[in-house]
Amino acid sequence: MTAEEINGLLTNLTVFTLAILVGIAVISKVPATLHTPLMSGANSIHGIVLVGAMLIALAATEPISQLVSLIAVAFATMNVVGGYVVTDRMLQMFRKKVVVTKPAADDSEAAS
Amino acid sequence: MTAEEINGLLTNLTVFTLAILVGIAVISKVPATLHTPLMSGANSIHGIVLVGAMLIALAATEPISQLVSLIAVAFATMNVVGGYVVTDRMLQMFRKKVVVTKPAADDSEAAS
Amino acid sequence: MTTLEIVEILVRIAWLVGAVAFVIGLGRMNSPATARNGNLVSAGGMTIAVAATAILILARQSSDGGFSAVPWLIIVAGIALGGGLGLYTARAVKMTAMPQLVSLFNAVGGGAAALIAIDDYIRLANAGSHVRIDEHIFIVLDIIIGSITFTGSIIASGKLQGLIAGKPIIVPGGQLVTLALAAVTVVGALFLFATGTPNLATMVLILAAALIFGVTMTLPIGGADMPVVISLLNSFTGTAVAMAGFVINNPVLIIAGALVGASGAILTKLMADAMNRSVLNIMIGGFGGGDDAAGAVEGPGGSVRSIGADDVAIQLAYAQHVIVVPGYGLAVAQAQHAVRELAELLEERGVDVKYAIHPVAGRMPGHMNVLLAEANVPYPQLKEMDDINPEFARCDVALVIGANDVTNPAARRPGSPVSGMPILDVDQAKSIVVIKRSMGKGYAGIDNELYTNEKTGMLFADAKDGLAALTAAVKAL
Amino acid sequence: MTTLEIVEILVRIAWLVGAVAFVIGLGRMNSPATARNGNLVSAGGMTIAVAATAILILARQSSDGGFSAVPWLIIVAGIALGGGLGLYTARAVKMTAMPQLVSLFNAVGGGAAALIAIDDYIRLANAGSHVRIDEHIFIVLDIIIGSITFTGSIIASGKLQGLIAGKPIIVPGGQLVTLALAAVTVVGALFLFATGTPNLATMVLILAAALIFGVTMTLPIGGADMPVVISLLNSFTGTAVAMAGFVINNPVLIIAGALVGASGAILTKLMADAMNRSVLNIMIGGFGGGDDAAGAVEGPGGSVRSIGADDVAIQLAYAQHVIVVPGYGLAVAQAQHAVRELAELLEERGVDVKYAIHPVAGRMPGHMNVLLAEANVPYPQLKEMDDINPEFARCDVALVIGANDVTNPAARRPGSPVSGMPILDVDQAKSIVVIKRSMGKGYAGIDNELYTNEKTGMLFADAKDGLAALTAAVKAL
Ligand SMILES: NC(=O)c1ccc[n+]([C@@H]2O[C@H](COP(=O)([O-])OP(=O)(O)OC[C@H]3O[C@@H](n4cnc5c(N)ncnc54)[C@H](OP(=O)(O)O)[C@@H]3O)[C@@H](O)[C@H]2O)c1
Ligand SMILES: NC(=O)c1ccc[n+]([C@@H]2O[C@H](COP(=O)([O-])OP(=O)(O)OC[C@H]3O[C@@H](n4cnc5c(N)ncnc54)[C@H](OP(=O)(O)O)[C@@H]3O)[C@@H](O)[C@H]2O)c1
Repeated sequence: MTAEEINGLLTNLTVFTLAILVGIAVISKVPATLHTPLMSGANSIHGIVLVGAMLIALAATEPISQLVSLIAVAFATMNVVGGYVVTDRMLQMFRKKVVVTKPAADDSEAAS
Repeated sequence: MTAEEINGLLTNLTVFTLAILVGIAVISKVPATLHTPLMSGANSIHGIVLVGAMLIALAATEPISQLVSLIAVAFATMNVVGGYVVTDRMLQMFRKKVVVTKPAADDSEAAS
Repeated sequence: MTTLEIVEILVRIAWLVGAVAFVIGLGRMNSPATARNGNLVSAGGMTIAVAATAILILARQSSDGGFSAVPWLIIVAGIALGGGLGLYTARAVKMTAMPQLVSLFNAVGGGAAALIAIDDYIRLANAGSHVRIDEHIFIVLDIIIGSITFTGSIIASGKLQGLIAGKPIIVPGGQLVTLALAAVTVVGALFLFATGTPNLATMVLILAAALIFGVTMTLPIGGADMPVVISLLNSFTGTAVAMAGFVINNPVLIIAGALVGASGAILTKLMADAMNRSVLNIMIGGFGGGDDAAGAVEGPGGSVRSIGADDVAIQLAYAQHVIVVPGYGLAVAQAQHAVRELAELLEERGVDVKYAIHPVAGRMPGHMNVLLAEANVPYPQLKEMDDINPEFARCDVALVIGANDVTNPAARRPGSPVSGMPILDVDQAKSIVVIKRSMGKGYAGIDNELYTNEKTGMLFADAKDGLAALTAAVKAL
Repeated sequence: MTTLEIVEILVRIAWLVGAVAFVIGLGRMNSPATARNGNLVSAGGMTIAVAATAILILARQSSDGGFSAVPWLIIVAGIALGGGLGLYTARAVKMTAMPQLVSLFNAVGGGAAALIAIDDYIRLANAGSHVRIDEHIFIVLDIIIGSITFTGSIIASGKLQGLIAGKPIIVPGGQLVTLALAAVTVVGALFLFATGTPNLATMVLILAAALIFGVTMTLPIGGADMPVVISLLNSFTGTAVAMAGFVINNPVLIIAGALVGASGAILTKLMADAMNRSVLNIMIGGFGGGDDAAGAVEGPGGSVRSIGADDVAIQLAYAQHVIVVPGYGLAVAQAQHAVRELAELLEERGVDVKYAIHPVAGRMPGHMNVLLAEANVPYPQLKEMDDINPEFARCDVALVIGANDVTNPAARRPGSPVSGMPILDVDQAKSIVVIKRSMGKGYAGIDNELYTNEKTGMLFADAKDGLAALTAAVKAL
């Protein structure tokens, strides 16, 4: 490896390290209730692999590469679309609770 | 600017952005009591400018550059050394409190 | 600068914007109030990144001498296929089946990451040129981690769905097989690094070993531990995606992958902590795993009082304060609507009803919140463990529905598998009613002395049927 | 690869390790239990980064044809000078003078960052070559931000030290001067960017304008707002260091600088929030600023009861519960040891003594904690505002020492400068004793109706003298 290649690698490693630090710092104190939606939200984010899949589709000339990239694009899109939609559905529950039911709860509180 | 120069700049900007995100995420919920030591601790960290000052001292050939880099090294070192020492002194207070005085407090609690 | 160079620069900036949106989105998902908005921010970042990539592909094609249809066919077909499937399943799935679906999405994400490295390696093999050691390492890591995630997540999903037996499947000598597979991948990888020439046969061997390893790693783990395993595999996928980023030298894959890899790891630890287990302990497998785990044969140590629905209805209807303690059985029986109905009926009669939510009741963190929210149970009635525990002493009836371990007083003594886990202080209530089908054990596979407490009446029934009977009986009063 | 190339790579890795240590260290400073260790981790990272740089310099010299003494002379002399000064002042400073020292360290840090850009620009000017627009931007930003920090921090330090009048210094037409200076820097910078040729004269103009701007920006701000200003300037220095990193293309400067820039900005906001102010509002200056702010002329709206030390001593000695409310005056009078002595004396007599710590009592967040900790007041006796407020109703004597605004009931009504600030509920106590020198006002410059409350007795004295008198009187009982 040339010094230049190593420097490129080091730059990528720097970015990688910083992103890890961000990941650790951002998930500091999550209420247990949100563990599942948060896992699902993080799950959608790695759907970013779709960008990679699209780029290898561009470069694919051999049939085998084309097949591989087709599957990769389909897989990644399923991850992205399904991930965000299912996370939104989970979180909708949390919101609906507060908004729809607050007055009802107050009533029952007052009644009891 | 050539595309290559811009790419180098973009890499630096990526690192800069990620470091900002880390900085924001890391100072999430600080108890007010720690604001001052934390400010002091962050203050020491930017003493890293010492690295830059040392590097310009290496490159300094003109007398004016040599003077500038001497002042820069002195300034930066003062920032580093003073910063860490004074922060440690502040934080020492917080620790001593808990360790030294816990039993005494229990006594008084029991007595009252 | 050429147009392409300008586009490449703008696309890199767009990717960075996308990555920042992921971080902000994830940060906002830390609190219930901003969580949904956070998910939208993250989705917005994804849209920007993907759209920018499409523009980049167009620009590269036109600078290469014009538009070519085949890549676009692949991309559009793939997006239509995957997007349609993802959208349909995400919309159609029932609330309780969400964890297994998340696991499936994780599987395909890991699969896509592995495929990127596989494609890259095929190209290198066709070219036959020397492979740089760092390229080789990232390719091998991507393939191994991505493949393990792919099969592992599918097995985890199958276990949660009940397609594969939830209890730990212990194959004789299974540990040896797993070890052998690990050895194959390591030796194969070292061989590739040493030679530096692309070798498809070795890579296929590594790929196969990793795929099987994903299965043998996940099979021995009890179904109840699956949420932690899914979270761990989620973190793996993030890492695999980061590796894919190194392979094709793409910063947004590196950033987003590392972000998920790290936050997923922390989340896994938090989830394991909430169950008073260590991640290692879970991965080694074999503990618990359903209603008929080992050791579940001895009978309870005292006599049990059975009680009828009519009796319970009277107790409930004339109580001042009732605390409902939902557990895994409520989720299994899909009785969340039934319990809300009963609670509403009681409230009409002036009874104060609250729900005691244990952090690890059910089989995933937040399981009870999500379940009861689906049935529109008013949010303020859901009480966290620490808030509700002091109230048990003042409540007239504690109605335990399909919960077992989270109420077991054995947790307060050392020496039992649940020792040290904080529990709901159900035994402080003036009267206790437990709805479950039998004297069957819970996840930890141990007896619950709450059932032999003299204040306790057992209403043996499926949770849904039992609640329906109670509702009918209260109405008839 | 040459030796130099290998060293360069290893040094980059060491710098990255240093940067990670900064992040971990800062993260650990989030909680009192790990804070001191966090500071050590951060210092360790700094040591690694600096040592690696020294090695890098050696390697570059030897590949350039051998060791040269001059750079080492500069470095060693600079480190000895700066390190000695830093160590001495940091060791010698009194607890209460720490904020102004931190501000001084911040000033030199900002100055060093500006000097790096200045040096770079001198070199470019000597070479006379074209300056790339991005280089030009970073150099100008570094010089402007670094210079503002340098002079601004010195003024802030001087105000806290009392060398410069603490009250807002409003020069007629001062706003105009500040605007003119800003205009000079902006126009000068745009001129440089447009021409693209290094122009020392313009740069000197910009530098001078920025240096003066730092002074005129800070002078009009009241001394009491200085902690927030220092925090803001701290964030500025971080940004300047990051800019210096762009100028000399050094990743560790970029990372560490951005880290401090961002975390400093958040911290500034948190500190301003704790005082119920906005950062903008503070920077515009003119509000409050000491004992004789505008509006402090009218007398109190009711009659005041003065009380003697002997009377107070009797009240205290025969009380069951006493709550001490320390404020800025306690710090000014350096009466922390005196108060601990009195408290110990009372405790020997069986009185239960607690300290009510308001988050913004004094002139910096945590001021009271640090001050009382210095005097070895037992930590468990220090109570945060929310914890102690319900206890005032049950306490026999509330002893207010040099605190004013944080006890002012006017905060509960709209329309006063302190409106909305949460206060200590001192007026709930059965009896109130206030030690201060006069009817002088506090930071907000408004009357305190607590003093005209019929339960209140005023003990007019310097805090230290007053406490000494009380201690003597209690002993004499
Ligand atoms: N939440 C998480 O993240 C998570 C993840 C993994 C493991 N765990 C573990 O899971 C356990 C959760 O405790 P838990 O109290 O909720 O559940 P549990 O201890 O697993 O007990 C569930 C009980 O529900 C009963 N049940 C099953 N199906 C039923 C039905 N259709 N109708 C009525 N009852 C039914 C079962 O008894 P019968 O057979 O007699 O009906 C069983 O004893 C803890 O040990 C926890 O550590 C939690
Ligand atoms: N903590 C922070 O971060 C921070 C930062 C900036 C501003 N502030 C502001 O500062 C104020 C703090 O409130 P505070 O109640 O602590 O102080 P304060 O309202 O400023 O009042 C201090 C009082 O102490 C008295 N005093 C001064 N020197 C004294 C001495 N030697 N002996 C005895 N008494 C003396 C003064 O009255 P006499 O002259 O009559 O003695 C004065 O009224 C708040 O308004 C807060 O918003 C706080």
